[in-house]
Amino acid sequence: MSRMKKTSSIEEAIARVPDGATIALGGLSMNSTPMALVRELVRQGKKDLVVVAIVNGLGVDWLIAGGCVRRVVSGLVSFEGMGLAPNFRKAVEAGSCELEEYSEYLLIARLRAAATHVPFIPTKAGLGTDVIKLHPDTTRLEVDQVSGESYIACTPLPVDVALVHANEADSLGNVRVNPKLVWMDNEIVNAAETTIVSTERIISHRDFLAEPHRTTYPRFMVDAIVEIPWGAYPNSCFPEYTHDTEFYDVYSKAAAQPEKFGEFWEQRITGPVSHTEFMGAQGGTSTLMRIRRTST
Amino acid sequence: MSRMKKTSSIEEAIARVPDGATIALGGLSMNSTPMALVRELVRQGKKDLVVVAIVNGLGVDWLIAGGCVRRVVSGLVSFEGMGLAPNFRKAVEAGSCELEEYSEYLLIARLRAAATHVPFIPTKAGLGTDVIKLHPDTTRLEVDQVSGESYIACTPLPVDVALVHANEADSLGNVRVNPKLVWMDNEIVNAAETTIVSTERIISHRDFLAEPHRTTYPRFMVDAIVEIPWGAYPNSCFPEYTHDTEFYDVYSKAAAQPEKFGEFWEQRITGPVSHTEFMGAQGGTSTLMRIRRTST
Amino acid sequence: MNPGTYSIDELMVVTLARAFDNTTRAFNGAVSFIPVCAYLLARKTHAPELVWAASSIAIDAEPAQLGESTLSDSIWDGAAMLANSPFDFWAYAQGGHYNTFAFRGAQIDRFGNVNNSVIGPYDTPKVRLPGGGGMADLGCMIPRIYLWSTTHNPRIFVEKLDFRSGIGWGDGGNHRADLGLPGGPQLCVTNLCVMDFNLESRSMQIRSLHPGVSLDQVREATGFELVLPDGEIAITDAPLDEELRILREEVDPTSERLREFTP
Amino acid sequence: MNPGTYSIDELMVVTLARAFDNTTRAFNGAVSFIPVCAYLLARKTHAPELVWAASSIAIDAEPAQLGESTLSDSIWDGAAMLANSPFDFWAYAQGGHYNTFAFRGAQIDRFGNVNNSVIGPYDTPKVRLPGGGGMADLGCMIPRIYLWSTTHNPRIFVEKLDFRSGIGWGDGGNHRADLGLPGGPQLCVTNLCVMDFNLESRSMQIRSLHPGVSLDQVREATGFELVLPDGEIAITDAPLDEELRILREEVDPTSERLREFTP
Repeated sequence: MSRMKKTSSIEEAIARVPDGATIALGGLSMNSTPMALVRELVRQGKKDLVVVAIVNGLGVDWLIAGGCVRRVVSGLVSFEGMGLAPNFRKAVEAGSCELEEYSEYLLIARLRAAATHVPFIPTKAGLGTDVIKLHPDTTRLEVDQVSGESYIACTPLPVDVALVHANEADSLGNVRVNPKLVWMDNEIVNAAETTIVSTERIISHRDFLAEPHRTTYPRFMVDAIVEIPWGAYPNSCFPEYTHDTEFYDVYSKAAAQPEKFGEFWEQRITGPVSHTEFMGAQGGTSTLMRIRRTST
Repeated sequence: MSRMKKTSSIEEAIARVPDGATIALGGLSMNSTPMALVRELVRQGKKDLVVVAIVNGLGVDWLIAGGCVRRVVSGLVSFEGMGLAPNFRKAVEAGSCELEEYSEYLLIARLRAAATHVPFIPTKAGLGTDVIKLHPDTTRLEVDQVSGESYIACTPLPVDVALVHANEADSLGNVRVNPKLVWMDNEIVNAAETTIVSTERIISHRDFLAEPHRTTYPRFMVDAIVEIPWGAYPNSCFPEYTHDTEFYDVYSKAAAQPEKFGEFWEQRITGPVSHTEFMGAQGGTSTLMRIRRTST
Repeated sequence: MNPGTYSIDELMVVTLARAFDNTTRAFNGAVSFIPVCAYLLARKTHAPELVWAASSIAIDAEPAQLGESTLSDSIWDGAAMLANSPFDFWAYAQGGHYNTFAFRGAQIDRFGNVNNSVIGPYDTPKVRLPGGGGMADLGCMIPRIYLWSTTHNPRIFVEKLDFRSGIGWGDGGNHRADLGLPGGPQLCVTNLCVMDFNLESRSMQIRSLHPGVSLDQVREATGFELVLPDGEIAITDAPLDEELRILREEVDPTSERLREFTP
Repeated sequence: MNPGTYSIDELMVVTLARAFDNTTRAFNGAVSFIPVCAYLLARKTHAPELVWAASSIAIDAEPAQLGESTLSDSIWDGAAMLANSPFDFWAYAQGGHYNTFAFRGAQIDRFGNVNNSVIGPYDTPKVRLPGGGGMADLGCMIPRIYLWSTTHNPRIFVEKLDFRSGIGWGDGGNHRADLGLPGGPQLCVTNLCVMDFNLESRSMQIRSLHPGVSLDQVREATGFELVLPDGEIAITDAPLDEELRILREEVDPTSERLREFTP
């Protein structure tokens, strides 16, 4: 008897995400975000999503530009030194998108409370800031009766669907992140009901058996595997390729001209059907040459 | 300018452990326990140690046989299918050694509370058992006011000295556990004031630079590196050698004859000075041939 | 041994294996040869999707044979993942991603609670046992708990535990659910019979007697009163030849499982 | 540029670098070129034991040059360890094993608290900024906090923050210690001057003016009243030729640090 295959087309995998779902995006800032999965959410016209994105930029910005988002739950959304995330900024300022703001560790603690089935996780993070005043229900200021120490009780933040990007997977759903899980993806995978993984490549199960210590997620934590080379583009996938500064430049410039952004958005983001067509619209081979990493 | 070397003789490293200290032993059961460091504690005649050993056997048994222990803080002490740990059993039954009994996860939670500077960590582990009744101060039954859920608040368990065994280290104190940290050693290292690492071999710093994702502890978490090949013997060090069943057999038989145990103890454990002499007393090459692992 | 004839260890393994299915996601602790054999047998027969993490570490391990410890690297060969204990294992266990755990104890009570800490008074014990290890934790976290004992006698199946190292159905009835804990003990397989738990009282109840074992024999071997099922008491189904062949040739060719039986 | 002459970015980096020593164990967040250059410079000059985790991930990294992001893999080369973020980084940060962090903000108040969330009312912001990221966390966990700003003006150094994204000395005085938090802000280095914090009030206090900058100029550029030190106000020490050479040739040969200065 053989085991179930978890490989899936991107369309089928993303069809599992219902409107109104709480999704969580893996990666951090310009690193390892599942951008191809994000683009497919936009293409399928998802609505009213609650997007948990601990530290993010372009992923949140695309989902907002695509009209998919009801609320962003995040610690930071920006393009780092390349500026603010334009559609995020506009939508929050206009009140058309809710923002539930936390700090990085408060979000980690809330996800871990959900993942480990405890009523809350205590931390000193956030003490004395205005961040904890925003959400007194989910980040409660409490005092330990015995030690007299103050702490923030972070309540569970359950996730419906985690979307993460990886380097390698087998068809059973075992996943490998190279060199190891450097960001907070494990936190969202552990907190999620369903996990969809995009992967640079599908490799044989034998490769996993040869180096079992390199496996990041076991098959039972993963529900769908979608093979998408350069699936994090325009962001990076260490150690294979880096983020594309040029994309950020033209994107930010286009967003600064609202009358022209629609055309850019259609041509570069929503128009291309397959991921191959999408990469072609980004400049194809010359872009791939530009972003590849040579050192590890 | 060059960086401080952390390499040390076993005598100097263990001389850092004061009588009465709270020490924690790495490894689990018959896997990866720092047995050479334990033997040196015995040889230096340490007294009144509080020994944190989450799941252990021979390490605790040697320290008790050596008269080093005031109290054991543990979830389990045994030789698995090969029987009870004889000196541990005798000492606790006779009341000559205190036992502070928890479960595995309650200890992990207490160590993590110490490591992360929070007044407690909540868990559902232990609910409804007698284990939590033993120590109502350190594993407090509480009820979350908002959700109404019961949990155990695990208070910090700070450690003076963590003793762990590893496969590889450089002279700066960077440490690699192969294939990765499979037991709970990180929990005790993070909770400890001082960490002493015995290692199968010292390798060059360049080897760490070549595969930085394989590093387990960075240099600033480690205070002393002691090179001791077969330093976990008679326990295992994956993937290099397995535990020595024959040793457990003769040890248990010797312990069953109190009038003869002293001679065995002196000949096999405390008598040999260097680790090389010690390995010689265990049968030398033929023992090394017996315990080596061939598959990974 | 020929097909058609089988020994008690084989009957126990096969009975337990049949309780598992494709949704079972299990791991094991120390001295757990019977459940380890059962997980492997189920995976090789009717439940190919079953997850087993050898020693809680080596996920989907395929050992060619077992060793003398179920907590050691001797059973890790062929794994698809070597997991990190605090980061991976305890997250999967607390989150319900692992859903199946089997334990035994020096004492077991009618509600499937177990003692592995002391015989006699806690502070002046007659025998100081190893301790519960992860029992107190996993008993609380894992919804599908299986118990086994290779020596069904009144010293093990007791009216009252000397110490509750791990929780089963607690004080019975709704106690476990009231504590906010998921599931509870499902089955207890011994060398004499198979027991499950009454759905209301959560007290141990005979499900089937092993061939050749009488009800009186089981009652005498049990320190508390057993609940009887409605109707006639069944006889435990015998292993199939194919199950025996796979167990003997593929799962445990060196019969390490006999380590759980005092010679 | 010749030795002997230097630019403001170089003065800021060198000044910050001199504040670090062999006990400094630091990491960095986004858009942190000035402190990243300072950690590397200190490590290459007087503090070889200094620990720097590039992007909080790549411990002891030795990048040949910096890239356009201080959060990306472009600065990870030569590391002795690539750490896992939740398991390693947050444990080291919470446990005081990392002891040094530098941040800046869209607004900074006299107690070294920072705002990176909104300009204007929180619910109807004039500008929605990125958010504090790890500021609210690390401000609470890390004992030695350093602040920097490449644009010292009254819009940044404000009387009152629109939102406190990260804590410095809180409301001043003993507030931070009363909250159970370790240490606090040590220094604030800007393009005009160096400030530390009065030991009693914890309010920002001039330590030294950069060469050619007057006290009035700094006062006009600051939206709150600065504490003055006893005695004469010092002039910030100029960089040594050797510091400038190492910064220019080894630490940041492509001058990525200028990204923090609006052209």
